[in-house]
Amino acid sequence: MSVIFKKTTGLTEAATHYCPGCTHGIAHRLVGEALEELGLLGDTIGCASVGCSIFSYNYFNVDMIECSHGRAPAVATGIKRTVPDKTVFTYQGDGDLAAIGTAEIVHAAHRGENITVIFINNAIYGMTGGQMAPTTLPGQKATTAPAGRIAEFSGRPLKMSEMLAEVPGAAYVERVSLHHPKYIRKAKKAILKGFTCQLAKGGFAMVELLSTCPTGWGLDPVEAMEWLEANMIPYYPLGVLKTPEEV
Amino acid sequence: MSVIFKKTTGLTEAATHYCPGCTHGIAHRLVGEALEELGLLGDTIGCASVGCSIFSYNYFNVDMIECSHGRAPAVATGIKRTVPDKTVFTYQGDGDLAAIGTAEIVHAAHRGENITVIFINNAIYGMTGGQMAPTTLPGQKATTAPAGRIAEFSGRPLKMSEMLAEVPGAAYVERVSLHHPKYIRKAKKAILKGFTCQLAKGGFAMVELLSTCPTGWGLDPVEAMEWLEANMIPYYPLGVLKTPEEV
Amino acid sequence: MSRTLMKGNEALARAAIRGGCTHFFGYPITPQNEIPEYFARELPKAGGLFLQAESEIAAVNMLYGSAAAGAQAMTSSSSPGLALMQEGISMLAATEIPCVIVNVMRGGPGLGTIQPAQSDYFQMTRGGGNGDYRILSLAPATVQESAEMMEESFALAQKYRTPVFLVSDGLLGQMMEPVQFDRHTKKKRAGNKRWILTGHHHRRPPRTIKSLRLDPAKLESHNLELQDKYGRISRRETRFELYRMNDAELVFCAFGSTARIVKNSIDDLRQKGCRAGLIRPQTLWPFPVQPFKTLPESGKAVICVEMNCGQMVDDVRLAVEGRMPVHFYGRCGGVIPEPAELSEYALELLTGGAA
Amino acid sequence: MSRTLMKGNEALARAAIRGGCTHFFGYPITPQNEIPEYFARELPKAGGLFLQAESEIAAVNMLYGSAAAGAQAMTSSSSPGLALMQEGISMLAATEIPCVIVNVMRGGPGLGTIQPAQSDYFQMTRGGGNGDYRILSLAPATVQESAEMMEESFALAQKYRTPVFLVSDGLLGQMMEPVQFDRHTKKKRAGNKRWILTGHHHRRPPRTIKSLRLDPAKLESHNLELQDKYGRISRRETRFELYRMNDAELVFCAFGSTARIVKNSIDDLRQKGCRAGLIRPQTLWPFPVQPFKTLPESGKAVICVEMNCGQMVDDVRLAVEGRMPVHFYGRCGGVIPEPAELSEYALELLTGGAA
Amino acid sequence: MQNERILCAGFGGQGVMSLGKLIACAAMLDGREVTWMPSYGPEMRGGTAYCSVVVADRPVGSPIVTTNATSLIVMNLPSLDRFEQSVVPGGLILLNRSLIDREVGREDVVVHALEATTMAAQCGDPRAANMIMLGAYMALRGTPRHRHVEEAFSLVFGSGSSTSFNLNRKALRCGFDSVSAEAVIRKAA
Amino acid sequence: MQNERILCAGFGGQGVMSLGKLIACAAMLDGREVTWMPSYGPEMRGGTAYCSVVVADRPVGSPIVTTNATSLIVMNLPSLDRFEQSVVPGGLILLNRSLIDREVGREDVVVHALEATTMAAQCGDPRAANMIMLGAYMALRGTPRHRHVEEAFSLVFGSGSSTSFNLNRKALRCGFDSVSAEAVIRKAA
Amino acid sequence: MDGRRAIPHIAADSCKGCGLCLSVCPENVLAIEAAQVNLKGYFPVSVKAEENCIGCLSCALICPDVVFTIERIDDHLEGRDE
Amino acid sequence: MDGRRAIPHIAADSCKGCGLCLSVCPENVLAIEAAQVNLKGYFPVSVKAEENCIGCLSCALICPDVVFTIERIDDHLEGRDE
Ligand SMILES: Cc1ncc(C[n+]2csc(CCOP(=O)(O)OP(=O)(O)O)c2C)c(N)n1
Ligand SMILES: Cc1ncc(C[n+]2csc(CCOP(=O)(O)OP(=O)(O)O)c2C)c(N)n1
Ligand code: SF4
Ligand code: SF4
Ligand code: SF4
Ligand code: SF4
Ligand code: SF4
Ligand code: SF4
Ligand SMILES: [Mg+2]
Ligand SMILES: [Mg+2]
Repeated sequence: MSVIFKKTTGLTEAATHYCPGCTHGIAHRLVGEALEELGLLGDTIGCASVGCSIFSYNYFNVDMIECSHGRAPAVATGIKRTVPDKTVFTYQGDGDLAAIGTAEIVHAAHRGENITVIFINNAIYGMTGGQMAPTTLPGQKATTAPAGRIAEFSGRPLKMSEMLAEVPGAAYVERVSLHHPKYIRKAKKAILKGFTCQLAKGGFAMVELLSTCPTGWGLDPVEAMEWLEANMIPYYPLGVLKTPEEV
Repeated sequence: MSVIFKKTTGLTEAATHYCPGCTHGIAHRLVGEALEELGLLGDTIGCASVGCSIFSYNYFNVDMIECSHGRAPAVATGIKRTVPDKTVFTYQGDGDLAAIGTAEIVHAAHRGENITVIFINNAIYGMTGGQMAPTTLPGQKATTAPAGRIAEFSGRPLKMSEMLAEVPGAAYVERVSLHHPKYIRKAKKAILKGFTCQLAKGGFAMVELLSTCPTGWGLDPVEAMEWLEANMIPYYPLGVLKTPEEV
Repeated sequence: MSRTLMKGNEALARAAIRGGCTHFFGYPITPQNEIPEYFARELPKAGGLFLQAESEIAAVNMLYGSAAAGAQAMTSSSSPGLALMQEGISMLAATEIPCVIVNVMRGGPGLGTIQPAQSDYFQMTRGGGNGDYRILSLAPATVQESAEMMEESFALAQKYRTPVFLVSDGLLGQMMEPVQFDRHTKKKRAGNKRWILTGHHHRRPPRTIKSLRLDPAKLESHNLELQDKYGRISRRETRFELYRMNDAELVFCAFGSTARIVKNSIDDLRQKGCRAGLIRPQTLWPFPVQPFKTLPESGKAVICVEMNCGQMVDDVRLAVEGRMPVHFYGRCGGVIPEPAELSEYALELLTGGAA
Repeated sequence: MSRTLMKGNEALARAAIRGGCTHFFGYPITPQNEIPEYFARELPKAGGLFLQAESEIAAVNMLYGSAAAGAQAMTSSSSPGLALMQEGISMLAATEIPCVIVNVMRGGPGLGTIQPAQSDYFQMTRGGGNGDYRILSLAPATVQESAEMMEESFALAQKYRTPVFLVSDGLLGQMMEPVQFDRHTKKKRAGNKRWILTGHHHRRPPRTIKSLRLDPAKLESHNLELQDKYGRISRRETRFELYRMNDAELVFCAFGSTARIVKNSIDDLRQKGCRAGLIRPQTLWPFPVQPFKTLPESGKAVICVEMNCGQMVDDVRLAVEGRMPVHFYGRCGGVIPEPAELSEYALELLTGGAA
Repeated sequence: MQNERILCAGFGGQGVMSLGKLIACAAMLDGREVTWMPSYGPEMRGGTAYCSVVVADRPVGSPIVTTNATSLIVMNLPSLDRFEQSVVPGGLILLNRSLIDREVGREDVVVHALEATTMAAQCGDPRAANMIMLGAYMALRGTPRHRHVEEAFSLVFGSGSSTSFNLNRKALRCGFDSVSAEAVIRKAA
Repeated sequence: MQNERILCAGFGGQGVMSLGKLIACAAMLDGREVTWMPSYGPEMRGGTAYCSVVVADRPVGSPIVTTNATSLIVMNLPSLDRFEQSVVPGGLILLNRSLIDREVGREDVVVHALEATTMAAQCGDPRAANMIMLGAYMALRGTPRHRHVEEAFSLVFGSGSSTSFNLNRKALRCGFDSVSAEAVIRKAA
Repeated sequence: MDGRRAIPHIAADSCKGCGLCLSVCPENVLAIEAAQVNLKGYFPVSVKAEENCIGCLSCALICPDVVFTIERIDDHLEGRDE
Repeated sequence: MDGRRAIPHIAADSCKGCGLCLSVCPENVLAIEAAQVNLKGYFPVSVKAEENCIGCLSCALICPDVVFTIERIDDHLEGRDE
């Protein structure tokens, strides 16, 4: 008998504080596995952002720093410019990356910072209790959009990957989804590519992971996966938005 | 005899503080003329940004508000959401709009704020003495890039219009240039369109005006115009990047 | 008048609408989220506008624009969010924009915790942004008072053309308590609106709202006018509550939610034979100096109690002017003091002969 | 040792490199632009890194990351830029990151002016960000002292694992004065680096730098440790200069560029027969209380002089503790006081019997 | 009347927050001074949640009841472990036996245990266990008044469906009635 | 030696800043205490620029010379209008006659006027008018030393081209020599 | 391809009972029993039809709490699958 | 199309002598004299060959300081140009 699946050493023993069925856990595992497989765990510095994943520093088996809300890309810049040989990544939610941290992510891309960004788009502010995010879909309910997001009032959701792919310094941008094992395998490949891009000094790499927030969405975890597939993927098409020649 | 050109009533009598040959003056005139021609002077509220144009409130013959560096789009949002019948515009430099104010401009576009943005891209921080902007061209010298901008270090220049055109809420985005009378006529048309888009409740409109900063560039005004044509236009191609159906 | 059991945060939001709030701009942060969420539900029904901003910085600047265009606008946030607004608040003070900013304080520094604290006393009383300015800072201690102060804050903002802080904390914001909304005390004040931006309609010269004055003489005289106004606010709007102070030998000074805990201790101490009393600043700036100038003869010591590391102590010392010793007892980081520990500290102090 | 005529800002930058600065992150703002511009030219030559950030917020967060990865990093800005950094500074204090932040102050509030002022005394001494924290704040008065303090600031930051403020202003930053760089006083201190992020190399458990502690007890004890450290800094690093204080009847208190103007007045007053002296705080926080406790017998009054509306007066009053009257003379908004007006004010005060 | 300092604790989804709110709201309607204070933050996610209720005759000072509780209403084991010592001697511990399989260690408090989850399931929904507890609390303490608790339903939950109203009412009654019938009461030593 | 408080003023491009720096730097090399303080900000753009230089024997206090100047070196009319009253009685006003067509109103100061722009043009570049003024100042005040001014050239301008060095030197000499030859000196009343 | 190929091991105390694994298991191997509560108060998943497991890893890939360890039964599979 | 069609008027004290108008005037109508300084200390533009002005407005369009007012000579143009 041989073990064909076991917990990656990229994660610590700590149980996560995430709600049942929250895809943050899946994303964590994929990042941990990718770092382990690339042999980077000892040489990596991770930047935790403010959102449900703020405690990710308890879960990733790498050195980590907590960043103020939205500022992880600037912190990562400071780190990478100081120790360019380390692998540096940020792990950010959509409130963090697409709202308050817009300037920082755009300019990390603009400068072509050689970092990897893991972007968890769950179309909501999870940690603070389900408020509308820039990525919340039209009609989707949120505590600050009690009747559902109204595009005429709040705009249509921001597509960060598409926008950042337009920035000259962005080397690799891909959108994947975590709603089903088949897609989770693809997500893993994208995350691996996000890190190998950094190893190849390719420049700014971002992987957007379409994710669920069962609690914020008011759905059970399985329904949430279905909702993601039915609603998010049509608006946020999956695929590579930008790729460096060599990766 | 009939007067075929005279100073627009859209500008006050005050002499500008701009350096000789600075295209801010041209841009001011075009905005003033457009507002006058559309009969909007009495109903407009302008948002001055921090940059050489901060004193634009002394020059435009409309009510104006001074905004903290980069925040004009947020201030304009506050105004427009309070008095939606007024015409609201921001007048922002590239440091203001493309650096510190990135989040605010992206989110004004994201929400589809029904405002008009006049974006003066002179590829430098004029007011503070010629530091590198996100729009500074590779090789272009600046006081904080004494050997010229190095793309490998600072990234390739940010193309704000291209990036914002990707944002779903942006209705109209066009890039024009002020380096020659022929182009200035086109710039005027774009500015008019920027305001009529707002009148038609079309959503977020931005006109990027390629501009010179003779002082910051260390060139005389005529050379600066030539430099703009030879260097900026190839990198920042002119034209409509997004247009609403009806405007 | 009927009483409703309400969360402090929701009572704040409801009272704001009663006080005339028409526009709210804000960004989520715990422990104040019930405020924007209430506005999202209720403000549009009241004919107002709720808009979620992309950040606290955007929120405070939207507030600026909205109030400059004549709205009765407000925002709310919690400690780190307030820190982000400092540049904007300095701007609001400089341009004398009437508006209201709620801070539901949590522990710090940095992200700290989402649990209650009062460690923004400096932020709320000493600027935090650049330049010489002061913000009228109201500090309620009950849900009822939260509602009353909130309702009134808009009138105060208009009266002095100034931003007003409403300083709450995670305890006051999250707790429920009965509250009464008295229809008759509702004060609305239009204020002088001759400065707002309306478009000139070719009937007057264009108006400008600005803070930059490159001529030092002009900026100095603008500053002197501001200082004048702050003087007027100090003279007229300083507020405090006295609790069992008549014959007090031990004088507590505490504000906000800490003050209610202190009241428990005072009752307890009195039962134990120790005559304790409380001076409760209801405005943090202006700080109520007067009750310290007229401390009862019986007074032996002042104990300043705060959920921070002693940020108000300087103000208390400045007010007491050496007339009696000033002690400090504080908890911080989200720890809320128990009445019993305060009594114990006080008794030790008295028997230790510290007075 | 040869003297070089240098702008204060450039002397700061040069001294920083001598003090071991390896990384600079900043955003342009007048009147400090010579600092980043100097670094842009010179830091790469010294093997360091200059990176222009997209904003002050990005700059302070880059600083955070860089110092967390072991660099001797700094940023610089001017008043409104500092206001924008407040959240980040609170974070730096909470996580105890050694680094240096220069503030070349200009007039406020809001955009104010680009002319010199000292109206960030509150910002520099009372946080401005959220939570209980203090920042060691050095305030030079000459270009020479700017260089010396700047050079030393990195060692202090390392020694206490703390951010350090270097408080300059538009006058000190823009003026040229002879300066000497003495090669031998150059102190570098590696400091304990066991907290920096290096990657764990599978040789130790992963390290975390963080400020969030949801367990109030843990956050409280972290705060108490910070307060302990602030106590140590207070005891060891408080600095001041006395000028003609021996027999002073009139005691000026002024810091930074204002202090040099006051010195002119003091000389002038002494010629006119009035025995004036100066206590010059060289650290704003910790504030030098001691010289006020040992004021000469001859002392009649204290005059606090500032280029602001009186932000330091409270600290002076707290230090003087009522032993003599404390007066305030200030100019603001970019107006720089003339020695003559100070002398005049002082003489009037004395003859008016205010002492 | 006596001042009550109540601590309600359980897993996130067990409705301890509403339980506390109902007591506070009904006591307010009884004409008393009340406060309700939740625990909040990520610890509520999946972990243990609790709230404090103070009922008094004079305005309430501290609304926090993590020490000196006169009553502890506890719906799961981790919460009993955490708060058992928070009760004053002579106080009440009301516990949900369905999820708590150990005995209370203290001898100086009144303990009342009931199979709240099971009973609620019998009433139609195991999630109504909090109502069972509330009914039992009312029976044991004689306060707040039934009428006010029912009024509080609509104030706390809003005008929900009548089915849920009826379920809650049924569970409340069931908890109330259980006290005399089924309770095992140990007097304090 | 006497303390000097010098104000140099003119249009933005006239080199008044360098003029002040050269005096300060040379005086430093003379062994004296000095400060130089510029006006800064947008007013420099096209408008009037000025700088303050203080030369003293003890460390300098205030570096600002907008009142009580002992010397005013003024290169255009608006600056004369603005600063004429800033000079102490008995002080010196050195003015560029080429751009100032009015007389100084005061009788209590020493006025020295010279066609600096014209003279500079004759030396090869009208932009060297500031050097003409500097030369004249040196001749009138007997300080700073020639040698140190020339040393200051490279310290202030960096090691520029030798042509510009020669031009500056020539203009300096020309201004210096002009004082006895061409000057019209009115003693203070 | 039919029949037993692998064994899913479950760390029941890490399970939050979210049900995602159930929903993706093609062979109905897993179940949640409403009776049983784990240490954290969740109803954890359990293996109800171990013999059906084909080792597709779907459960492990989707489980947010890394509850699964999966072993392949080698003799059965050797040489057939890389 | 040749000959005089318009008259450029110059507000000399508003001129900053930047030279942009010169550089775009197709008919060499304008000039800057190094001799003359205006109130602000600039060398303002002046009309050196008024008779050549074709009223193309290039100068007015590019002038950042709105120094120009241009009059058309109607009799000459009437009916020819809209
Ligand atoms: C300056 C600041 N503003 C606001 C907050 C409050 N806050 C914490 S998490 C969060 C949003 C998180 O949403 P997202 O980034 O989408 O992460 P998720 O929880 O959905 O994974 C906010 C607004 C904060 N901590 N700091
Ligand atoms: C918060 C803040 N940071 C920095 C500055 C300084 N500042 C003033 S203008 C400016 C840049 C202006 O450049 P740009 O927006 O391109 O306008 P331009 O002057 O080139 O027209 C900066 C950084 C400021 N005033 N406020
Ligand atoms: S709130 Fe949403 S994002 Fe946060 S842990 Fe729960 S499910 Fe995940
Ligand atoms: S510095 Fe540049 S942008 Fe500013 S006024 Fe001068 S030329 Fe124009
Ligand atoms: S490995 Fe596949 S078949 Fe086996 S339990 Fe998991 S999902 Fe089911
Ligand atoms: S997916 Fe994981 S946490 Fe969810 S029920 Fe299955 S084993 Fe448990
Ligand atoms: S209108 Fe045309 S031809 Fe006439 S002066 Fe202007 S640019 Fe020259
Ligand atoms: S373009 Fe205008 S400012 Fe420039 S030289 Fe011509 S008239 Fe003068
Ligand atoms: Mg999210
Ligand atoms: Mg620019």
